[in-house]
Amino acid sequence: MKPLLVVKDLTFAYPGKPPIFSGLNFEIYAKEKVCIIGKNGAGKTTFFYAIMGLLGQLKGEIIFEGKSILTKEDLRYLRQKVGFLFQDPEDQLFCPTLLDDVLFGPLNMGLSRKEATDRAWSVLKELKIEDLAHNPPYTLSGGQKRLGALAAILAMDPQLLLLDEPSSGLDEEAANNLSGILTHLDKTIIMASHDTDFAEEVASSWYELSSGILRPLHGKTRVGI
Amino acid sequence: MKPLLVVKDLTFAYPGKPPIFSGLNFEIYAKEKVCIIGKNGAGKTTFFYAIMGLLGQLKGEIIFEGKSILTKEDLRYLRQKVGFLFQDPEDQLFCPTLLDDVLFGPLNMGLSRKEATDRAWSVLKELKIEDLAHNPPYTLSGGQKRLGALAAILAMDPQLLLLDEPSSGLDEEAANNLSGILTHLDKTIIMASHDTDFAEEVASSWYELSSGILRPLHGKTRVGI
Amino acid sequence: MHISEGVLSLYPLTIGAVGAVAGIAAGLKKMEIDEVPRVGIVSAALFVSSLIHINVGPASVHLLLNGIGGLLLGIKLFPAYLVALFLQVLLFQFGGLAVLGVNICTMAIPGLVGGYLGRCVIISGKPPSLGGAVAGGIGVVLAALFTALALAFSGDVFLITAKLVLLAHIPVVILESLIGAFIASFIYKMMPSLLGVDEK
Amino acid sequence: MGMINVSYINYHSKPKGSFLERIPPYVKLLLTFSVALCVALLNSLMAQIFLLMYSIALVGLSGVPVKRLLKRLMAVDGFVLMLWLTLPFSSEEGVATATLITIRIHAAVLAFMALLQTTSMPEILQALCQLRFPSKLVALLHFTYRYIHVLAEEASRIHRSMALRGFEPSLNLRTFRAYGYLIGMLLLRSFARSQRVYNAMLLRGFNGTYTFLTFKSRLSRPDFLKLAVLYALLVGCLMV
Ligand SMILES: Nc1ncnc2c1ncn2[C@@H]1O[C@H](COP(=O)(O)OP(=O)(O)OP(=O)(O)O)[C@@H](O)[C@H]1O
Ligand SMILES: Nc1ncnc2c1ncn2[C@@H]1O[C@H](COP(=O)(O)OP(=O)(O)OP(=O)(O)O)[C@@H](O)[C@H]1O
Ligand SMILES: [Mg+2]
Ligand SMILES: [Mg+2]
Repeated sequence: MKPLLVVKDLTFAYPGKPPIFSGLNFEIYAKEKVCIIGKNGAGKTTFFYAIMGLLGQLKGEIIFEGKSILTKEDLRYLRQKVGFLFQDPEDQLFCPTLLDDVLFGPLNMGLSRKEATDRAWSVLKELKIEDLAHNPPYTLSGGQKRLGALAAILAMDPQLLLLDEPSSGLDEEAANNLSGILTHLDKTIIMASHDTDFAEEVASSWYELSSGILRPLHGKTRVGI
Repeated sequence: MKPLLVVKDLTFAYPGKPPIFSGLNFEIYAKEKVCIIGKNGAGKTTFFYAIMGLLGQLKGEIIFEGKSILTKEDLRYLRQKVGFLFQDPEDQLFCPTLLDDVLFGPLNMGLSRKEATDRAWSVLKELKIEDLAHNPPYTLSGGQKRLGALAAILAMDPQLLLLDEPSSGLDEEAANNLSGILTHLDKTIIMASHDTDFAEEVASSWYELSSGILRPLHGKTRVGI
Repeated sequence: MHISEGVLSLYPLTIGAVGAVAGIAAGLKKMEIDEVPRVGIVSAALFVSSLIHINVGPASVHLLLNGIGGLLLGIKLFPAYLVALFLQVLLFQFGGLAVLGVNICTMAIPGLVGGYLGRCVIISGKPPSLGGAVAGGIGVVLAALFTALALAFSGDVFLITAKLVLLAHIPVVILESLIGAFIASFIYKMMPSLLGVDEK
Repeated sequence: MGMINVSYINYHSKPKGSFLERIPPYVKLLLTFSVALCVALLNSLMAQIFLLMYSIALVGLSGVPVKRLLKRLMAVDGFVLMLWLTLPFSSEEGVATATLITIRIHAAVLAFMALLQTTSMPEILQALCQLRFPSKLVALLHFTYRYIHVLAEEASRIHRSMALRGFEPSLNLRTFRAYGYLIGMLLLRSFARSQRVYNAMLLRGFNGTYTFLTFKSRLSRPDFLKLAVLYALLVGCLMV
């Protein structure tokens, strides 16, 4: 079986700053759930940006479903198939109501209003937030916002989810609820988290991002990092 | 000995919403360090606003150092003696440089430039961020911003600290550094946190905020909430 | 929209400076000291939004948003533009110091008028999106007109340039009214108090 | 795509150690304004050529990297090009006017770069205070500047999230609606933020006076002499 996503020899630096990645390699197979840990500023968020093609020019190769991402068309396909949950869900909810937000992606993909609406409701129900559909997103609580942003992404039916600190700011109940949802979700997941308890629930393997490369962590060695 | 702060029969609702507090009572003695937990939207941040007099009209009584806060004069005194660390430090650093930010409070309290500057530097040194003094706040990292905001508050030499999710978004090293500082700080502390590992380091007793009242948690019962 | 340093003649420069000083003085008088963070942050938001480039066919247009600014800030739009345009000189060397007055007037007066009319529309009970469209559209129309006038007053050589300025802004007017409509209805839904009208 | 480049509005990195970097900010601000007035008001070609050379000399004293300089000039030269495409066809003096304006614009931009890029934002705020600008205005400038970065980053994150959900700008209503939401959201959130910032100020004892300016600079004698020469030269251009 081929890996779902391969990142090869990734090298990148923000202008005028020391390099964040220097020849980073990574691969993930379908249905795997991995967690990336690393210090503040290690580059976890930047790594996700790189995969999503948000950094502009970078050295290295991103291979999705065995195909190297080269053209704009490839990138559009990748962005449809990979859902990215931001560190701050606030940035991901920009429509007047949550339902509008969940509809935004499917409509852009060219679905009809009817299909898009059906899909939106089924996702909202899956995450048990259908009651909130008509609320303006900024009146939602932290946990509700996170679930709302997740719904907006799942509505595009991605195969791979990139989750940037999905549990930050959530209370224990919301965090448990979310980890339950993620564990049972039939998707491939890469997440970045400082919250080891949460990540342990969801992830089966671990990587550490430091000094520009991703290193797999085995067994218990990750404790204390 | 009298408690340092007493909150009596606090009742409050945001306009057009169900009440957040309904007859809440709370007291804390000098040098105590307590942690408040509660779900997203339970009202932890609002509780801090209430103590600091930022909510406008509310029912109930705030008693600081045995004196009920009634006049504007009382409120000014309380605001000098109680330091409030916001959930988002970005909102708390609004001056051209970090040093200006740390000076802002002391100068407003009427200290001379010389005294204020001495105090600012000693706080910056205590938190080990004196190298950053001349940096504009927006160039700081998340953890540095948090420490910077803390410095700005400590420079006013408050007796009581209200900390709203002080560890959120920090990596383990930064969080450990902060919890070390807070543990050794000779102040009274009330903090709200979802991060139980962090809070355990700092706090000695626990309260849960739910359905409008604060309930003390004893021993291990808090686990699992 | 801004005119570079060294283009205009003494006459428009003087009128612009006098108008700007008067507007700024009025705005500062109206602005309480505790409103400063709010006006500053809204002005930053307008500054940032006007850096967003929107692709219209082959061309890339950037919004002025002076009408929406007028809707939100009223007369305080003058100090807000002083600051925003001064920052443009500092950061990008766009515009200049001697023409600052003209540039402030060409943005703030139209914004003020557009915002005022837009608010009238909303208060009279018509849909807020119509108010936003009025504010956005009139803001741009007048701003283009003022810029063209300032150029025309600086000498006959600038007549063609002035006409070009007017022509170039026709698509911007349409774009800005459309986006203004969406902005206003968005804000009206979420926080009507920002538009100076109460809920219901 | 309509992304906002945030690094573009960075302003805290100024060249270190040059003469212009050392002289007091308020003097620089006054000099900038004087140059701007001369550029705008003097009509003789000779005077403008003199001013252009004066600005080039200022650039030499400033230590601003040539690369940055050229980048800025390129941005301005788009406008100059437009003038050259229109003015010569408007009247007989068209070419002469276009030449004059080209020189003026370059003189102004070079002088602004030399004088303003060597002054940090805190110094500019301090200078405005020393020049007795109303404190409300200085504070307003400060707040606008302080939160431009925060908001620009917010805007580009929202924009990114729109791109990731398949948004591609084109000429249709859906595009305009999306931009309307983006800007509306930005305004709404900045309003909420301004409330929190004001609260933070209140809690630190804010009582209506802004007192946050800590910079000091002192002029050495040789520097003072150089400065006098700079001013004398500028007066000289009035005589040309
Ligand atoms: N747009 C940008 N321009 C320049 N530097 C940036 C930019 N965004 C991030 N950086 C820098 O790149 C580094 C990596 O940032 P990144 O956000 O990827 O870290 P992170 O691992 O996600 O950290 P955290 O745990 O705090 O979320 C940091 O040093 C940061 O300051
Ligand atoms: N300015 C406001 N206007 C109206 N409602 C508000 C306002 N601020 C907060 N609320 C509501 O009040 C409730 C309590 O909010 P608060 O921020 O105090 O919760 P919290 O316990 O701090 O939550 P979190 O753990 O997410 O920080 C929430 O339901 C929130 O939606
Ligand atoms: Mg991150
Ligand atoms: Mg809170």
